[in-house]
Amino acid sequence: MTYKLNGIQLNEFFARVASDKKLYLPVDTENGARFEEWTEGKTLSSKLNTVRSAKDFFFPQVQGIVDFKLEGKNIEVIDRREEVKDFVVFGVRACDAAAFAVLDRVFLSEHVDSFYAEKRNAATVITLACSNPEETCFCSSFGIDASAPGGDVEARLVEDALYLSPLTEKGEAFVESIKDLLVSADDAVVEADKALIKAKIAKLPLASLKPADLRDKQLETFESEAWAELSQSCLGCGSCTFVCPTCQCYDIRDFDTGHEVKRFRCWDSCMYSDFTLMAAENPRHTQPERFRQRFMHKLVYFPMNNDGVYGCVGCGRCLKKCPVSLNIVKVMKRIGGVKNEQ
Amino acid sequence: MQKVMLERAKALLSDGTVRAVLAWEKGDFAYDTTPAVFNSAERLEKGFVYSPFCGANLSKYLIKETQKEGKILVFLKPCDTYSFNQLVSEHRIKRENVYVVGVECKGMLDIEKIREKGVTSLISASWEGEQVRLVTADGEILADSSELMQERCLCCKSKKHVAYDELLGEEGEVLDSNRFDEVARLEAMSAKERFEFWRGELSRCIRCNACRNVCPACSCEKCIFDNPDSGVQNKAAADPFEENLFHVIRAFHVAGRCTDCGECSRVCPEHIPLHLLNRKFIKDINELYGEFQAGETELPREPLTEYKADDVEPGVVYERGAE
Amino acid sequence: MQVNNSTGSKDVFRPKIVAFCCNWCSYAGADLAGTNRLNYPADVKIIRVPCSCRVNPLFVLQAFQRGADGVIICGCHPGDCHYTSGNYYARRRMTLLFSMLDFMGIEKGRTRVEWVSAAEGAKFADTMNDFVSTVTALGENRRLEDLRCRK
Amino acid sequence: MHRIGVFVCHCGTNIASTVDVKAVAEAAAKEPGVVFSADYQYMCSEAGQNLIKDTIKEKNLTGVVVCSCSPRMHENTFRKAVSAAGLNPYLLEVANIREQCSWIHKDIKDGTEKAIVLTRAAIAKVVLNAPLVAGTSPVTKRALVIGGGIAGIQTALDIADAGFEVDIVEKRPTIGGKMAQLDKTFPTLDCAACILTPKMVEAAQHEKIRILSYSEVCGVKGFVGSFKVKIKRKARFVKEDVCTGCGLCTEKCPMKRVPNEFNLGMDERRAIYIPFAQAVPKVAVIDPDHCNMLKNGKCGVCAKVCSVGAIDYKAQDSFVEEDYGAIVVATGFEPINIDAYDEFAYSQSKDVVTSLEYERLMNAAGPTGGKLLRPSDGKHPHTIVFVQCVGSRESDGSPKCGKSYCSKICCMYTAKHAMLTREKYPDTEVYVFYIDVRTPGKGFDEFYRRAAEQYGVHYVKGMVGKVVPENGVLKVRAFDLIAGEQLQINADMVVLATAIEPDKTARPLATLLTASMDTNDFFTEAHPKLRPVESPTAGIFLSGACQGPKDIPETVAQAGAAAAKVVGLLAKDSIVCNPCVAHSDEKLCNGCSRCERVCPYGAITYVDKEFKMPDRSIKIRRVSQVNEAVCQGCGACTVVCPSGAMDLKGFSTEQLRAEVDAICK
Repeated sequence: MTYKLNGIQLNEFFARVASDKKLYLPVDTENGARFEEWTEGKTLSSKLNTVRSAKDFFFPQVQGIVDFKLEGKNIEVIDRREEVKDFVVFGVRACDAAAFAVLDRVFLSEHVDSFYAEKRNAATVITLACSNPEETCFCSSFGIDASAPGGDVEARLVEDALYLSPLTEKGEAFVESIKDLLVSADDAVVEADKALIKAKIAKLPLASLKPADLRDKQLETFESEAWAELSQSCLGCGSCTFVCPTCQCYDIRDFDTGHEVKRFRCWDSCMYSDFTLMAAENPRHTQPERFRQRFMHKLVYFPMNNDGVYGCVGCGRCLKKCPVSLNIVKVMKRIGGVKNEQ
Repeated sequence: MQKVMLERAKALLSDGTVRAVLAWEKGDFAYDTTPAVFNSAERLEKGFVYSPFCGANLSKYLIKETQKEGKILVFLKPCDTYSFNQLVSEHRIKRENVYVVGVECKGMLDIEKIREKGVTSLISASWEGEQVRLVTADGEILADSSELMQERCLCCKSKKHVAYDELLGEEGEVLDSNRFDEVARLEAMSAKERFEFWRGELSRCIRCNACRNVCPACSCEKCIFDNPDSGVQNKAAADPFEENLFHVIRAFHVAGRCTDCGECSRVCPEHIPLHLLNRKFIKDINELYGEFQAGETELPREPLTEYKADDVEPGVVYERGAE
Repeated sequence: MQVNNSTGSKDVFRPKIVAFCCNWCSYAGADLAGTNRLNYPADVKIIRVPCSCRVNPLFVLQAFQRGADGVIICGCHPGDCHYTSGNYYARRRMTLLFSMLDFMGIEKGRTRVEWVSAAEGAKFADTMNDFVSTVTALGENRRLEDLRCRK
Repeated sequence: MHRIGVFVCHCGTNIASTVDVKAVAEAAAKEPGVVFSADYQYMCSEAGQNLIKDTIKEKNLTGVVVCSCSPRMHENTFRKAVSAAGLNPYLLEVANIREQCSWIHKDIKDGTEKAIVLTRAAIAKVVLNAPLVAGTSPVTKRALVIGGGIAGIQTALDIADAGFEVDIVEKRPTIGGKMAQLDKTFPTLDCAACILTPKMVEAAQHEKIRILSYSEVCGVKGFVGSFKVKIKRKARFVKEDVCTGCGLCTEKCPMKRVPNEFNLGMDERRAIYIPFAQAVPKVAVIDPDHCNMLKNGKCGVCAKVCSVGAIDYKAQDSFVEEDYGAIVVATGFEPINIDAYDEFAYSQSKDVVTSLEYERLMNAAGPTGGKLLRPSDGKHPHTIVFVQCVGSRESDGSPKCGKSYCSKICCMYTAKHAMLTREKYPDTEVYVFYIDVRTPGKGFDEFYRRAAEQYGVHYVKGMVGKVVPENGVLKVRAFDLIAGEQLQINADMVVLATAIEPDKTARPLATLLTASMDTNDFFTEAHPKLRPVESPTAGIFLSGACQGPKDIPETVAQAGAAAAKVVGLLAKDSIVCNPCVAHSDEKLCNGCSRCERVCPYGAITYVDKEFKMPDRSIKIRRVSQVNEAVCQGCGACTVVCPSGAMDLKGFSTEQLRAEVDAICK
């Protein structure tokens, strides 16, 4: 079932949603689009996607876990977990929505990460179809359909009109809650939009890029000589991992404030020299090894452990943000053995 | 220019002068060039590029590359040569293992500015005097270069190579740049405004360390921010204080050594104008201790390891600026 | 036990001041202030360092992080450094650091460098009195605090 | 696990009256790691010290905090006590709760709170204290004196008289230096040679002194107590141990027209020569730049006339390496080059001379045999103008490369010259142009006044603007500041009191010694007031004008002081080093040299070192090393080191950070 806003402006729609729950949506800033809480006057970004990915909603860069209070020789343990209130995220693109599925496989499988789960449960995700995909987009390489982005509610803007299709129970409930703003829409409009988007995607320069199935070639790929050459110019910074919607590694650290110790977790990056540093040793000493790990994980190990699902969603952020323009596309072309046919 | 460079590189490689060539490699798009070490003429032929998108400063890679035996050829733009000298003066680069070919630079373009202009499917960009010709799949555009250049190139400090073994193209001059204007603008603000300005900027920091890792002056074997024994190690800017700490200390550690190459701001995924912190130090050093340009020579000189008996007192800080 | 109620009441803001003093001049100057019973507020706590050049900008920032409201560094007068040149280096470093903190919008009054010789007990006390009143007027350090360290 | 003991001192009522010592002890007891905490009447008393010693043993303490008076007062007392109980003396910290707490705070609540914070800081620091052991390094009981002028000679004699061997390295063929060129000395007017040459002879004959003349220091390794010095012995072409100094060769040498440097080029010597009659060693030397035999193999007269066969045309420069425990720099001074002062017509007229040239013209052994004659025509001058401060006391950045400092000796020697001239030749009019007349020193002002008042020397305040040689007359144009009028004097001679500067060899020598210099190339002293004869670099001492302009009595005084310092050092068998020194973590060191540049003592050197990398490869890296015998522990290096490789024992980054934490808690 698809609905359409009943003759109202987007902002009225946002106001209504925000009157009930916190609503987050991409807005334009001087420094690119980013998710912000909607308040009166904020408008939806005109950009295709946000600088940082939407994973921040469920897996923030820094998450307090527990505090230890020191009083003389006594230690008191204080749980700092805060109650998570229901919220709505609007405007998530197909790639980021697909990334949630990747993260779910990590955080919601056995030994559920309760910090992640709480936030995930509290969120209603309204995706937005990509009317104008960019040349750095390659979600289709991983079977992601930017014309049907998924989430709890699938939204699309066709000639400035907002169409909403609930896909899950949460989505149905959301639509129900604002039913008075909606009217039923013609499915044909939706189908036509999908077709239009698909046609645009097919013309993108990276459209024909397809990852190779390397699940049987783990060792061969691992030992490839290409890694040394590929990683030569890698600076070892974490910008690719930190803008990546699927990177999920974290570190747990203690911060001594002088009167208490705050235990928190924060994003880690496999590009960093102290990643996987243990008491005695680090299994990966050099940048080529670390570089290899990142892409082996996304293109080989993750699919091996997750029914062929890749650890990349083709959002293209790393293509834009790598200081030296190293990225997964260049790696796929070398390692995957798949040529860009264009 | 690209052709001349390619021929020269191939010649020096084939006559054995150098064992490899450190240069830029083509990517999937016109703008995504990557620093690379080419060890054969075939690879050069296939991948070498020198375009208005070759902003990356190659000098830092020489730390690792000159540890290896034999000479490596490196192409350095004028501003890169300052970083090169600085690293040589700090004994980080083995000078005898490098063959520096200075290449002229007309300024590098900022792909994001080009995208802002609505240009898509860029195939190539080239200089035409003060203008840039952008060739796209949909046709050609002639644009004013000042609208498309990287910020650092708009206030270029020098077109002169301060170190080279060989020069290709025209040698330029040290320019009278306006690079301190923005620092001066901030200085003229009230402390509260400055505080809010920097909070706004630094709060976006994701602590990806790109600024540090790309910086030729940040070449420590182990950065204190990565060292668990330093007491300041951290992987995330978990608090506004830490954002300040990281950037102030980083700028302080490179103060007097920073050549103002501008790589930090170029690579920041969050577009934080980090170069302003470095420029503030440079401006202060110039004003308080006499004009100084790091990397101008290979001589080991820097303002923070020197002093004069009649240097200004720290109180000078309280007397300057607004509020 | 006699308790003076004029100080230490809760509603009066008492700043936390960290003073780094070089062993040879300023620390001795502080001792002399004590010997001569020259008062300055108890808010000032002194850390002894061999020379003002031992003070790393990190220490200054860390003090603010941990809740200090003002940081002062005292050393020998220029030309009188026990190690001949330490205070000259300290002078350049701190000038640049303070200028940077000012650039970041941190109140100028929270940081200071002062040269106090071993004979200047009175100057030490005067300096501390003045610094404490400056910092008290500025109030709590908010711009350079670490919220996690707040009690 | 830490086991810290805290001892809170009452200091009678000094502390206890404004600090609740019991409350401090109780608060300390609650701190992590503290196993014992007590207060006591007088911690520094024997009973107090015994309390510390006994508790260390009973409670098996790993660290001690004493809350008491300033550590400047009793840190050593308590260190000894801790050490006596078998604990490392550096595992002690003193919390200063008297001078910096009880004595300045009237309010007991304030005082107690602060005392608790200071105690916490001391506890936080002491748990991070490392046991430090003061290292020792052996002392080679020999000294090297560089420079054989009056400063070097006096230092060498004083050291040798104390029983230690001394080598004097002198770059010229003879010792004696500048003083040997002087005529009379102020203010007593006794002849320089009469007081200097006996000292030269004494040095030559002293069994503990070896004179290495015509030699230069070309390499210095090591540090205080054990220097290794490479000395270049320049080829003399005359066997030093064979030559009797008879001088026959110097009479027979056909090469007669070599400018004689001893007389500043005002007369000539031969290609083989003895610098002056009283030279030590009195041995001839061949000037290879002028000897025909050495230049083109034709001549050999000197070899023929030498009855002892001392001539050796094949001699080569040789090098010796010697060990020393201490090095004294006595490189002295030179008058500056005054080519830039063209207004005085120095290069235009032979009759414009420098004071040192005038000194030679007055000297009985000088080019004129002691008769004052004009260099141009050999006539007796009747009007002489002396110009003071030529090149001295100029403002910084003067285009003539003059000196900003006062050369100190010029006022006095000019008064001497003026007086001697008037005494010998009363028919001569003598004018002295000065900016200020500076005569501090015993008998100095009296001397100057005698010149002006009794000898009728015309002292004129003002500077000479121009000297114009015209028809054998020097027209001196000047301004009399007091009279406020322009003067023109037709002089026969003009004498320029040229500024003095350190010898040209001083700068490269300072580099070899890693001894610091000021911007004028004078060696800097370790402390301008308290350690005036020591260089900041341990084991390097300063004697004479290499440290700053000096007259003879001051030079001799400093020479003796330097010798006393050297003897004090050489008397020890080994040196105990300060254990609170810098050390570098080689794994973190980038090899950038910043620490080396800020070290005032030259304690940091760099070596290329092999490192086994985690992937088993070998990497050679340049890393810094601190010489603990030389480091004085200021910590300047720790802050310039961006990677934190450099740290200071006793005041480590971790310790200071812990103190900051504890104070701000």
